[in-house]
Amino acid sequence: MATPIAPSTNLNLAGLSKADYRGNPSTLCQGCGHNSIASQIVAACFEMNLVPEDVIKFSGIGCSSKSPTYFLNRSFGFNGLHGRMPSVATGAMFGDTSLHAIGVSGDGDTASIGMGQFKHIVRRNVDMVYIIENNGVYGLTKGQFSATSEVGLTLKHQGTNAYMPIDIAWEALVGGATFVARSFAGDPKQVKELIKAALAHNGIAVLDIISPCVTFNNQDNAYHSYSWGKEHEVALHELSYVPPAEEIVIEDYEPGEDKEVTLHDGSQIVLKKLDRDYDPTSRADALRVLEEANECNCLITGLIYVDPSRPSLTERYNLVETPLNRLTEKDIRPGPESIKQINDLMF
Amino acid sequence: MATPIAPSTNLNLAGLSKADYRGNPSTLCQGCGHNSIASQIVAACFEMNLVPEDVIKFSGIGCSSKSPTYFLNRSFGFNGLHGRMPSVATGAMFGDTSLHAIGVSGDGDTASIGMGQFKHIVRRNVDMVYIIENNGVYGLTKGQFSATSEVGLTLKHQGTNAYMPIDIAWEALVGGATFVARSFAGDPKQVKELIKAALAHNGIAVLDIISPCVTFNNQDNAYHSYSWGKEHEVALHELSYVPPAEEIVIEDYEPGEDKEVTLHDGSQIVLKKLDRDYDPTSRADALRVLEEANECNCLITGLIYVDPSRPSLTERYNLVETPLNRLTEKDIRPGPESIKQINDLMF
Amino acid sequence: MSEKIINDFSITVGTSNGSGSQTSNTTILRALFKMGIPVSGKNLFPSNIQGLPTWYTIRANKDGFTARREEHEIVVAMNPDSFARDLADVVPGGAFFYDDSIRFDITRDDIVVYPMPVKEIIRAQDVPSNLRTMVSNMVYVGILAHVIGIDIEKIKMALDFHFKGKQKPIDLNFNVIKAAAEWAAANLEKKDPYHVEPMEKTDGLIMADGNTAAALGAIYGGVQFVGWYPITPASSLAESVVEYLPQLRKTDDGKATYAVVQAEDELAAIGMAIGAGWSGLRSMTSTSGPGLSLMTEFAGLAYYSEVPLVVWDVQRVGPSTGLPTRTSQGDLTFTHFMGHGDTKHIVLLPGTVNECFEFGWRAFDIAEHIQTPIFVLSDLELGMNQWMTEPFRYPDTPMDRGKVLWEEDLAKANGNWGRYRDVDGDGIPWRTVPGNRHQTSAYFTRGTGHDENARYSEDAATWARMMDRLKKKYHNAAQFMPEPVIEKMDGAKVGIIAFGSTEPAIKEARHLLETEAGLKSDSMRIRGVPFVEAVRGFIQSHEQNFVVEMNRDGQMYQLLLIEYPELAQKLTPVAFNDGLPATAKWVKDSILSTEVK
Amino acid sequence: MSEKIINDFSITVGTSNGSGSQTSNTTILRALFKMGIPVSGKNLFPSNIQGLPTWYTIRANKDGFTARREEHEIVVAMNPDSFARDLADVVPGGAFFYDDSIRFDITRDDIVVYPMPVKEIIRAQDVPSNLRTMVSNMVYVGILAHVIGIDIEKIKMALDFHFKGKQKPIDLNFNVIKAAAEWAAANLEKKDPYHVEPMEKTDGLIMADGNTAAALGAIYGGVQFVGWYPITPASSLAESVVEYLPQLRKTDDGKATYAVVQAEDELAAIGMAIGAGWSGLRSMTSTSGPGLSLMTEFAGLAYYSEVPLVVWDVQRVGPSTGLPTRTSQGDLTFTHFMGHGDTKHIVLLPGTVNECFEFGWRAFDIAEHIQTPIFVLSDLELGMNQWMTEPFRYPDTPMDRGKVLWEEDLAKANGNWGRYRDVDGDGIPWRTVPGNRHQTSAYFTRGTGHDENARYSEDAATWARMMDRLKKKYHNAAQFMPEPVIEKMDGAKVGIIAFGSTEPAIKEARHLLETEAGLKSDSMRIRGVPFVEAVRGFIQSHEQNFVVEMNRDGQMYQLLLIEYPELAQKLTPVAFNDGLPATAKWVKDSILSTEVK
Ligand SMILES: Cc1ncc(C[n+]2csc(CCOP(=O)(O)OP(=O)(O)O)c2C)c(N)n1
Ligand SMILES: Cc1ncc(C[n+]2csc(CCOP(=O)(O)OP(=O)(O)O)c2C)c(N)n1
Ligand code: SF4
Ligand code: SF4
Ligand SMILES: [Mg+2]
Ligand SMILES: [Mg+2]
Repeated sequence: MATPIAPSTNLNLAGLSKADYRGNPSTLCQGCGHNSIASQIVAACFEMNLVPEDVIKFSGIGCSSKSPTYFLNRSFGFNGLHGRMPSVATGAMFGDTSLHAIGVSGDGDTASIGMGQFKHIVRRNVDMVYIIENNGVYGLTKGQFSATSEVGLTLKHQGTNAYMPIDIAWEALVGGATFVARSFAGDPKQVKELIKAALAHNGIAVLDIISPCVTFNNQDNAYHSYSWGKEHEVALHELSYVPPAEEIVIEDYEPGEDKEVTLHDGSQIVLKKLDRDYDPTSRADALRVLEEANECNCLITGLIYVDPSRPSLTERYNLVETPLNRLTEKDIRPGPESIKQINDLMF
Repeated sequence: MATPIAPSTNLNLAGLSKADYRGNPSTLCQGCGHNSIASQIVAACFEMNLVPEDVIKFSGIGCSSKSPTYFLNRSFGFNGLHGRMPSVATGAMFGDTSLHAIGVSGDGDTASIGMGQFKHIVRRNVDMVYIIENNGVYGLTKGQFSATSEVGLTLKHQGTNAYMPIDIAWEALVGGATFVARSFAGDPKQVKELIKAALAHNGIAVLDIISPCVTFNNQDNAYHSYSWGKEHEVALHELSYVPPAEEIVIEDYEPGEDKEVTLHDGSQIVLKKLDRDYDPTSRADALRVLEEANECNCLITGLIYVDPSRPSLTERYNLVETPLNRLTEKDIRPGPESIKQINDLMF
Repeated sequence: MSEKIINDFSITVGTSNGSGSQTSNTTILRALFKMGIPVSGKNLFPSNIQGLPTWYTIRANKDGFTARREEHEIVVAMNPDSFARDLADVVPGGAFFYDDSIRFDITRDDIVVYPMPVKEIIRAQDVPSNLRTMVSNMVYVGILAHVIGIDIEKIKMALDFHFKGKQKPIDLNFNVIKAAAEWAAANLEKKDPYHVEPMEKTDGLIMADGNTAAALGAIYGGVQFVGWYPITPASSLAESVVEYLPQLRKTDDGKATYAVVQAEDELAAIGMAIGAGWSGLRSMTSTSGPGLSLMTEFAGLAYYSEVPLVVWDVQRVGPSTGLPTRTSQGDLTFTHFMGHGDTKHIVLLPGTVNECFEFGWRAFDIAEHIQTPIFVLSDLELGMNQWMTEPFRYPDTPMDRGKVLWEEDLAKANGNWGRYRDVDGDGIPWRTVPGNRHQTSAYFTRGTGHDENARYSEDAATWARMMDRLKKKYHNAAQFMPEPVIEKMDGAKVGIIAFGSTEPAIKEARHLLETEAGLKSDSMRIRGVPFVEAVRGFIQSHEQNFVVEMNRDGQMYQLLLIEYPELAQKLTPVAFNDGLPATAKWVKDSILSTEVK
Repeated sequence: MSEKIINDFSITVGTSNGSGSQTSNTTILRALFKMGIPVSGKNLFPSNIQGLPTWYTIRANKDGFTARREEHEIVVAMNPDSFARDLADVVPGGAFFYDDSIRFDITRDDIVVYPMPVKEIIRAQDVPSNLRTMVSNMVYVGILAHVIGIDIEKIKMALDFHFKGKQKPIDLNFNVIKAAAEWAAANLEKKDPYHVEPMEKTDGLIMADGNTAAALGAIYGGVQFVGWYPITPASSLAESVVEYLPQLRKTDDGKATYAVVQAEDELAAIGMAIGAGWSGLRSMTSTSGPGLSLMTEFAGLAYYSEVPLVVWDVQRVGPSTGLPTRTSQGDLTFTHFMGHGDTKHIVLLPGTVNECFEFGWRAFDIAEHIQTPIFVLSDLELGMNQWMTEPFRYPDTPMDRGKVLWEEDLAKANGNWGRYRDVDGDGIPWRTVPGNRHQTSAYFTRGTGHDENARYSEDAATWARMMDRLKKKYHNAAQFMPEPVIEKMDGAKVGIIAFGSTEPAIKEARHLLETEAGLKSDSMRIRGVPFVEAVRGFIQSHEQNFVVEMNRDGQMYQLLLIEYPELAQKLTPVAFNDGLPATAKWVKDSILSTEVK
């Protein structure tokens, strides 16, 4: 493990204990994949030494979208409308651009009703970790097909799904996302390292995490079930996040074998090769691997694509140093002298 | 030219003259690309011997979406809401599945406000010709950026565009479209042949046609201008549509050189090789060529992808022979005897 | 032990969401119903899937009053998390049954307490471990049955019905129930006053929820297209359509005369329904508050371009996401005015499960006749809870497909028609639908200004003329609206005006007002907007009319004011919403406190 | 030749859309304004970009009446396609100027006809060929100027202003105008009665359109975030914000204190604006009917979760896409009730360009003070046409940022605060915004039920309590609403109630009613909902109140009925909309025909 976790005092470098990152007790079903992702968010933020007040949480509507209640109680949160998390987050992030954003959405929330807003937040490269807790089903409304349900999936009361599933990672990639990953709630370590890297990334980081719905879509043969995921997961690499200014001292580090991607803030993602060479900074590679995944009947996980160089949305706006929401009347109301000039223009 | 046009009587095989396919005089700007596409729709329908009453026209809102008024006056038309053509068309096509549908939308209508519905109609494979008259700008509201405007495009009053453009053909492809083409209003012959092939295709046929807005976005260096298109067009092939049961007698037919794709109804698309070998039935090829187009700074046109085998939406519903909208009370109201059974279930 | 109380009490069962207690509760409900006792069943559930407290209340009432009450005579506590609350909820003198594995100090001595050895009883049975939690809930069925006297044979019938005659689950559950009842017989001493005894008050009635009824009604209305998107409490309406269609609309060759599409959201759901309605199909969508809001732009398009379709809104508590699993009548004003510009939508207001069925088919007739969207406002209380109701009646009028011209008609007319011409003077034009092959059949539909021939128009006079015609059409529609249900008492001077699911509370409240306060009242349940003539008459003929409704702002009161400004003084709003169904007591108290004496 | 008519007529120019006549028309308008003559300029344009007939009407009126009139005294016909109509439009005795290259048989002999050799005059000038069409429109400026006596120096000033002092275009255009005027002097004989003469009635006034004014107002209000999506007639509002921000909000280092995002649609536009308002920014969006409808679900969220933001709705004709380039007051009722469930939105109603500016900034104060979305309803007439108005006044009150707690405040309070507690008894809670680093600053915002501490809640009493507080907050907001503008006549018994852009028509109509029919009237222009006390007082103090508005259904009348049922008998609706701005004559005639004598 590359990331140094806090010393045994149980406090991290921000002086906080893990409890400082907790949320309310979950009201989701026991065993729901979403719960395990929430735990990894807690762990990632703790290990990243983030201060909870520096984070904003966003979500839409769904079981998945309830998750922000279950982590980071000390962070602001906005649980908006079904499918409309992206626009709310886009506007909110202008208030104080020093904050980090973690959004949690569902496959219904993002790929059905939310498709339009999803594509456009990706295109705008809003600086945000955008997690899709993808279970191929509508949990909260009790088990209807979502846009990511696989063709041929049969659900109680719903019959058999006839439509091509939407591949969220692929959508993100083609839509111009600067960080695209896929993971599996049954692989908590990978989930955690990806969240850390995503938090460090400057711009939109889309994490498509298969997160089984144990109540409505966990049949062994269902693509979004635990057992299918466990049997079919193929990791692209073993991935570790290394904070900025850390020396890379991984026990089993073998130069030449690993690939590092340096992020905007100097931190690094270290990718240990598994079965294949994979370069996540190549869009062509990324496209190829997704087309492959489409055909191989397997769950390819890991960091699919990253471009650390594109400016994020708020960067493009060349904003003043002070957070906009701390500007005072003096900063934002033009002086009285200007009104005459303006009236002179109105002739 | 592969397609036999009607004999010199000026009547086609449906016994109609070209005038029978006309619409009202255009109220668009002189020189607008949309006008030339409307002419090609007229020509294609005429040459396909379609009966206008067998066609329904759909559109959203925009200059492009006004086009359906300018062709096929004898066809039903529904000019709906901005960005919502897909849902209206999806529902309407259940009325009588023997009808053909031609939808005309704009880049704003499809890729900005309409992104969600666009992706979902593609996924459902609604049997429809879906034309995007893509000018990289909002014409009707006077020249704002659309989601397909290229990065760096500068427009009067709007400044410079900062966002990655959305590539409509790519979106269609990744979204599971069964027919994807790109063309250029300045290449009327290709436009016409593609429309014919699209009409013959069973399922969604997405035609992303660059259609310059002469009033707001026709500067020489703009990607959606006539001059840029003329200079940068690279056709994948020379394409002809051959109706079913026609013998293929193309003057310059050279076996081995051409590729044919046979559509659902037995008609064929004949692709004459130009600079490269290109197989539009391969999704991997299609992905590759689009990624290439992204990088080569050129306008690749032609039939990018076709899969003639997937069933269309209405086919999946296993509907009765008679058009649903001609069914009578007897067909759709359960008989009186059934009410007792039902009441017995309500206990 | 106090005097026997027979067939007049409420039973509330507190369990945990997702624990499968629904089968137990409906088994009790069905058994009581089969014993001829008037009952209602209401589920109070949280907006989650598993693990949170949830309650089911059965009211049994010999006089047929089935509205919600605030009192719980019998409480069954199965959930440690709600134990304290459940215990506190029992009325003094009431009975409290609880799972004895829950550790809690019971200090109340004004109630009768029955511990239930759930685990032991189940252990003694041969229950597969994966079914144990679910079947555990049958223990209280058995014990309760014994203590209050529910006929065990009726319980068997209920199970038989529930499991559609499948012997294995019937036996499994029934054995537990029997064992529990036997345990009770052997171990419990009856100390509470509550008893059930057979009656004959449910003869000829059925029991159903409004969403199922609406779905069946739609099917009998010949529904051909449904575009929908899941949302509580409306989902089960569309899902019931899907469930019953194959059975009720069988064709010889197994082919379908309908299509149901789950859309990607509500904008698309109504968009599809509009497309289908426009193309000549009987078309509908169903949703609840947030989805309804999303349909706003399309509602305006359908209104102005005159496309028939039916929109069911099963109301829940808003604004915003609000309380998704609670009931409300809060969408009325919004729906009526839905869409920018001048709109007046037609609204149907079913008040019983039977009316859900009836409006299910009739709404299509009205929509196609008037050529406009028809909004049917049900609510969670009506849509998802169990109600006694008259059997569904087969439609008593042939389908009204409205003014549609086909090839022959156009041939006769020599093509002389215009989509938006008011040829009959009723504001309703004639239409054609795609697929009509006559050369003059086609027209162009748009949400922009258009003239009588459906041609684009920006002409001022044309616009005004079209809008006037739409208004005329709207007023004309009143004749197709269902009459209000009026009930009278001799010599009543006050009127109670209501709509929708408050029906049982109003009925009971009138009884209470008369018996407890000597106030006689007439009642009028409005069933549609625009109002029919009788509405004005009722208001006029009463000195004071209380407009009772389950929302904050008095929305029906608002619409009545707008329609009858000259009667404003005769109207008094009585409005409140906290997400729970109305009680007779609340209605009574509110009326007494605002009555002008 | 009849008697001279001085400074009292309307000039209408008929051209073709996209032909660049706008510069010519505003040049005439500005020149007249500079001569001290009260004027207004109205553009009647089609919903397309090029080639369809379009009209520009300038009304000059010495008494300051600038509403639309139905009469055209002077008509300039430049477009063959509208020639017949333009010719027919001239009042008897009026003047008709036309491009003599248009072939048309002019048979009317009750008007004065002036052919204009446009082509010849242009040919004689040195005009680059690509500018010819545009500059051709200057010919009528010159000829008209000569014939009616517009000061050529004022025309020069107008051009100078228009081209921001750039000599080349100024010269080019002015030369054409001069040449045309000279041609007129040499070749035309004045036969019509219309003359302009300098006055001093525009001293101290400015001329502007409402969208520019609203944009400037917003900037003076400190706008920090705009999320918008293009739509006629609202686009120029956001575009003007973008245009003026850099100049008015310069910082030393050139960095921005604001962000404007063109969203992908209106759902996203308001979603972004809500996010920004929530995060503590002065946030707004602007749209028109169809966009407004799309914002419905989000409007409910902002209402219930109490997020401040400002929504400008520049009204056009609905329902549906309607007439995108025509004006209306048709969104009032819808906006007030916008969203499922019980909502009552606060609405501001500017009636002059100056008020567009004032409400531009004041709306933020109200939004942040009340913590709710504020809807400002302008319209195309106000937003896109040219109006004389008082100069914009610098805000006369400091910014009201409402109840926001920062780190220090929370430290003092020991973290003892709750997002939705009503600590001050005014229904308005305190809020924090993201970026506040105090450990107790954070809260969770949601559209679902919540308690005083912003915790999720499905509790019935809590829901009702929160909704009651929102209602209280709404009623409290009345004190922040602008007072109505009341104008009186001695002894008037009838009142005229109106709002928004009908202001000039009402003013003129009152004059006509008095002088032509002897009916004295007071007027009240309402400027906001909820209504302030004075509204009730005005209605009470008049025997009959005409509620005049530009919509079909009498929407302000509806809201007044709901608020003042006891005054229903005193209210009479006068409502009509055909997309054209109100005329005084229509107001007068409607009042006289519905007056209870
Ligand atoms: C506008 C709107 N439509 C419908 C709903 C009902 N609804 C709530 S959650 C949900 C689907 C959630 O599915 P998903 O996003 O996949 O989340 P999951 O519950 O599976 O985690 C729906 C349809 C809603 N809240 N709002
Ligand atoms: C809901 C809604 N928002 C905005 C508009 C205004 N509007 C009309 S057309 C248009 C953009 C059209 O752009 P595009 O689709 O690219 O068509 P083009 O005019 O360029 O052919 C917009 C924003 C509208 N009609 N409806
Ligand atoms: S229903 Fe499914 S998604 Fe929702 S909490 Fe339960 S397991 Fe998770
Ligand atoms: S504005 Fe542009 S898109 Fe619209 S009609 Fe003119 S050229 Fe075509
Ligand atoms: Mg899901
Ligand atoms: Mg465009």
